[in-house]
Amino acid sequence: MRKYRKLKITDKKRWGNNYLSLFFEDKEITDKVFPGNFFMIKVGNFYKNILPRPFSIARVFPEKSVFEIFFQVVGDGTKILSEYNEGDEVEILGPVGNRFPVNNDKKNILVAGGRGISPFLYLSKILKSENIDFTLFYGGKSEKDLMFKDYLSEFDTIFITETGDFGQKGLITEYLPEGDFNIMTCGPDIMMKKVYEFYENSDSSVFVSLEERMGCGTGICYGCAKKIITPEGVKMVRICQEGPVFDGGKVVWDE
Amino acid sequence: MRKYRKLKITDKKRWGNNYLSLFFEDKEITDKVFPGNFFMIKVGNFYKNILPRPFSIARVFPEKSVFEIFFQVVGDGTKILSEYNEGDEVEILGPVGNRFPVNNDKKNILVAGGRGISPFLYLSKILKSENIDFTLFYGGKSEKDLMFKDYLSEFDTIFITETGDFGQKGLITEYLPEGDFNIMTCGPDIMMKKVYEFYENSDSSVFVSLEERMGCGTGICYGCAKKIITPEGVKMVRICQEGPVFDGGKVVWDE
Amino acid sequence: MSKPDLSVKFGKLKFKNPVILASGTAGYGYELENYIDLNELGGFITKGIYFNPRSGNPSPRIYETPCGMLNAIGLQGIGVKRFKSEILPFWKKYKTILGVNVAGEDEDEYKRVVEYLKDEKRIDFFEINLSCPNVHAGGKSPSWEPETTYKIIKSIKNISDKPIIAKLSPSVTYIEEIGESAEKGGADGISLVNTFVGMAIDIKSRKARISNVLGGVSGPAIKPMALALVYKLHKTVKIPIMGLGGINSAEDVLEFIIAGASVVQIGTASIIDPAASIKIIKSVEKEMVELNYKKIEKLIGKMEK
Amino acid sequence: MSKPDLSVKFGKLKFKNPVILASGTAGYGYELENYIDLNELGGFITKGIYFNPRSGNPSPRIYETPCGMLNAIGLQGIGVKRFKSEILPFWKKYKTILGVNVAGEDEDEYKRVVEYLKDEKRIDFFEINLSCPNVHAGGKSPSWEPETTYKIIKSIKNISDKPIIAKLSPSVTYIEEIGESAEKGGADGISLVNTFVGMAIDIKSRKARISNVLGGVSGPAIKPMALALVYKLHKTVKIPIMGLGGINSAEDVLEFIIAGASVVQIGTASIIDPAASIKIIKSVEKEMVELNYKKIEKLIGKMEK
Ligand SMILES: Cc1cc2nc3c(=O)[nH]c(=O)nc-3n(C[C@H](O)[C@H](O)[C@H](O)COP(=O)(O)OP(=O)(O)OC[C@H]3O[C@@H](n4cnc5c(N)ncnc54)[C@H](O)[C@@H]3O)c2cc1C
Ligand SMILES: Cc1cc2nc3c(=O)[nH]c(=O)nc-3n(C[C@H](O)[C@H](O)[C@H](O)COP(=O)(O)OP(=O)(O)OC[C@H]3O[C@@H](n4cnc5c(N)ncnc54)[C@H](O)[C@@H]3O)c2cc1C
Ligand SMILES: Cc1cc2nc3c(=O)[nH]c(=O)nc-3n(C[C@H](O)[C@H](O)[C@H](O)COP(=O)(O)O)c2cc1C
Ligand SMILES: Cc1cc2nc3c(=O)[nH]c(=O)nc-3n(C[C@H](O)[C@H](O)[C@H](O)COP(=O)(O)O)c2cc1C
Ligand code: FES
Ligand code: FES
Repeated sequence: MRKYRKLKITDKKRWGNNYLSLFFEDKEITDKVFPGNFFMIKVGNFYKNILPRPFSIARVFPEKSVFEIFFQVVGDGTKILSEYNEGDEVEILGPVGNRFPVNNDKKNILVAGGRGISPFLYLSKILKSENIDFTLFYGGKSEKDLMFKDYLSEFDTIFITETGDFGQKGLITEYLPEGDFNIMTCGPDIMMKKVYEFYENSDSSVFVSLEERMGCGTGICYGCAKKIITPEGVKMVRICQEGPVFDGGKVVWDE
Repeated sequence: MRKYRKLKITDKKRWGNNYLSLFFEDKEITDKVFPGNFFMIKVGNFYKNILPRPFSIARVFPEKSVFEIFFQVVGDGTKILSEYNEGDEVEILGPVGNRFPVNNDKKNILVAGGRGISPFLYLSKILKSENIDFTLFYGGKSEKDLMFKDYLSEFDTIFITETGDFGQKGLITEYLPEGDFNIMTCGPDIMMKKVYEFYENSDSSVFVSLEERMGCGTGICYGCAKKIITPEGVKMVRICQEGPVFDGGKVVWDE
Repeated sequence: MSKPDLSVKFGKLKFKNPVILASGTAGYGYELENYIDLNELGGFITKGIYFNPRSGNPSPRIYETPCGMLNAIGLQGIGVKRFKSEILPFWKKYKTILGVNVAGEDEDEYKRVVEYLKDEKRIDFFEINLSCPNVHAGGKSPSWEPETTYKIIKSIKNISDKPIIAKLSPSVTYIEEIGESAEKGGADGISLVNTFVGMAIDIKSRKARISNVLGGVSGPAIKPMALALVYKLHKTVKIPIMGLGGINSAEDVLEFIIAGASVVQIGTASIIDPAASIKIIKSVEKEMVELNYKKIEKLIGKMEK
Repeated sequence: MSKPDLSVKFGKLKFKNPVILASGTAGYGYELENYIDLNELGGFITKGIYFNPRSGNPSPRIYETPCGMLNAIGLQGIGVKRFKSEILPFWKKYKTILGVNVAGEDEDEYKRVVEYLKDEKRIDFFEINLSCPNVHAGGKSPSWEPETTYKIIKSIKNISDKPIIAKLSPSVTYIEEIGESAEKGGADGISLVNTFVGMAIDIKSRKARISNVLGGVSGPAIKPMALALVYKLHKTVKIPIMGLGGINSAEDVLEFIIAGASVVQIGTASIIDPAASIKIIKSVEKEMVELNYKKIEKLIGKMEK
């Protein structure tokens, strides 16, 4: 049976700007997790912050059975999480959710905005090891919003900042190549929407990772549903169960 | 203004049997605290365990400005408190409440049951240093319910256990001397009641430290009131404000 | 020490233990198959269904509140046809007592749902949801009115042989009056409570935190209120009560039973941890041993002065 | 950045900031003198008083619940005579707006209390407590009935020039109806909410945790419900609202104001920390600066879609 399991934090890293990484060691998870998947994490005790929070898989080091959660402190729950230390235990459920669909026949373009980098960290490693052609576009406000620069330097990564203090200057969408690609994107809704629109009239397919406030992460509460175009029309579809990765063409963007 | 203040735990001691002591350093408190007084301690965050808990002053080491809280783990709040460690900060209000009334003209008899020893730890030291005549009777189920044996060996202490595995065997009330004394007692209601009844028809006065579930500890909520005989008849009187020490003759014992 | 007896008779139903998964907080059942053995449950109540499929409210639908949560799912559901063809077959492999939570825009729709499902052997009882705060304005629901409560239950009662449980709203002045109306209408039992009407506001955007503005509050926060309502209702009606509202521990279960519930349901706790119900069943057993209670049925409504 | 304007007009009353200490959770005032500067408060409401002294309920009177507390003090109070001779003189040294919370066993007693105190200059308004759950059976209080609410307010209204605020129970089906009755009766404002009816049981002794069996639930747990009631009432009545229920932060204060309260009251938070009100006033100011809100009055009821 799948269940919440107490995992020990084996390492912790503070990036600047309220970003942190927590590391855990668990072979069961590293064996099966794939980019796109996420975890539900109980952040505090059962009471004050009652709902578990969803976090994507970030880096994975299969040889050490280590995986990483990378997050930004935005509220109560992430605050509590940021105060845990090496050795502390956290209750984790997962991996849950679907996967980013890699395409072997087309070039894969990964587009990450801000903390949306998480799924593409491991994905880059997988694609490289399987010799699948890809480029990662990674944008943020300024240099301090771009993390993992060393790790990403091994891959074909294009950094873009709005201020231009690191990498290219401007918005990510200004640098995207035209053509027929397999696009995968994760980041603010507005960015993903623009990426989708950029390729809307091309042969490219665009896959986006949606976010919504979650209750269960197991598909039972219908709290995380968003409007998605289905064969039977627009429906409220559960992000945690049918997603979080959706075909951009099926997303009702104006919500 | 009086207020909750964050005090750092300077030391922690685990006695067996779910008893613990926490030590704090604060001259403002050690200068004015007196046996009978207590503190309100916020045990957790504001949420799950919302009400602060009352704890008596235990030992005081004025020369080091150190004071001690001695408690038994009986529920959520004391559980949380027991998990704090040296260096952690706790919010404390006090000292609040009234004092045990020492009598210079009579012999003072202190009667403690179980964790009711707290107020008499410092009181013994004060009485000894002022050369006031007293005896402490300290009873518990068995040896492991009697703490502070070294500290108390300096004073005229009579230990009593129900099992007889330490000190005298039996109930405290079997060992009390008849006569005209100033009695002060703290412990289970049933014990204090028996002590009171033992001296009811003597010239002795008996002072008892009452307990009741508390809300504020500042006298504003009327949550801690108990039936007390007042000049205007039986009234619900606030333990935290008018007590916790009351004349045993004014307590309505059959509540 | 012999095992305590957790079984409870609830009218015609016999639950092997008093812990039922509540409607809307456990999906249709299949979602939980990888998380718990559904056979270990006392019972299971499926997500509320209308006659037709229904998409529910737009997002955001949930928000966290102190010791609780706010939801306005708005009874998204697959409708009776898909329920019959997709969900009921799934349940054939389990023996757990199965309740179907029935919703309706009006009196007639409740009837049509029960009508459509009345001969389904796999269904053990119908729980009539008279209390969803997320559909009508102001959080209003049918069980806010004794008359409506009576009429809806009455109109369904004779359609089916299966027990009819009326699920009531806690956001009312006189729960006794509503409970009596359900009883008079022919209800075989009452589920109490559904969520309390609640709200939260984002002070920056000044918008409600959930799209529906008002939502339903559930979780530990509502437990003392839910318990008081069950206690009051138990003194009033003769039909048995399924008690719920914030239950998250064996202690909570026993409190509801002592207050007068015959069985209990677990809602939010199961959202937060899919295995909560099973953990709770096990610890009820342990707690009973510790307190030397032998038969849970004997505790129903057994408060001391 | 200039200081935001926290002052609020509430009918004839002008509060310098919108934070008032609630009745029964701040004593008579003198108890707090060593903890806060009472002049910094927007207002203060004294513990409920009956005409005669009253001893309240036996112990235990309080219990902790998830994110809240349960109380059944039962309106212990010193009666109007001692209130006049002992409490009002104390308040002469402070300028804070002072409300007196008025209780009564029946309509007549409310009248007698107001009658007795009507000429006291130090009293700025009367808050009529129609909503204490700890006096009548089942947690019932006068504001459970529109008719009773109307009659009591009406009977008091003309006795005194001072504003009359009706304090209502949240444990009702239609708060709109009750609020309108108070308004029709002549209330100058409404305080919402008093505590919710609740309960807790010791599963070992099977006794209620408080002597009165039922009690009132307060604290953060009730906040989402209280907020929804204030929101609904604000859409219904024209008289201003004092909002309360679980307020413990600047964010909570602003939520209530945006939902439609003109001012707020702090209850349980002040029991837990006597300085809570003052801390909250300071952080409301800070929060307003951060959100670029200049005048708190402008936020009243200003929700966005
Ligand atoms: C599938 C999925 C994967 C995610 N992966 C990551 C990740 O790898 N790293 C990371 O930093 N964040 C990730 N998030 C977002 C993360 O879950 C939220 O930031 C977190 O739950 C906020 O919790 P909090 O208690 O700190 O904030 P809260 O106080 O709960 O809220 C603060 C703000 O965050 C918003 N928020 C809260 N929960 C969510 C949510 N589930 N989705 C979107 N916004 C939310 C609130 O509306 C509010 O504006 C992911 C979200 C989803 C749905
Ligand atoms: C003036 C005063 C001084 C005290 N001094 C000490 C002390 O020095 N050391 C010590 O160990 N304990 C002391 N107590 C008792 C202590 O406050 C309680 O044991 C504590 O509050 C229990 O908290 P909890 O969260 O662990 O238990 P809870 O889960 O709140 O309750 C567990 C049990 O303790 C009882 N209880 C809870 N609060 C109180 C209370 N205020 N008074 C009596 N019983 C209560 C409950 O009814 C229950 O049976 C004192 C109490 C008072 C009133
Ligand atoms: C997300 C969510 C969805 C719900 N859906 C339904 C429903 O479809 N039908 C129903 O009768 N109750 C529904 N409820 C109410 C629960 O069944 C239960 O009555 C309520 O949550 C109180 O119990 P709890 O505090 O244990 O959650 C829902 C509750 C939540 C939180
Ligand atoms: C211990 C206690 C005593 C109270 N006494 C009174 C009272 O005398 N009169 C009254 O109108 N409300 C009384 N109340 C209700 C509070 O004023 C307030 O309406 C309620 O607690 C909700 O607010 P809160 O959640 O901020 O505490 C009392 C509440 C508590 C907790
Ligand atoms: S979070 Fe509950 S269904 Fe997705
Ligand atoms: S604890 Fe509040 S008055 Fe004593």
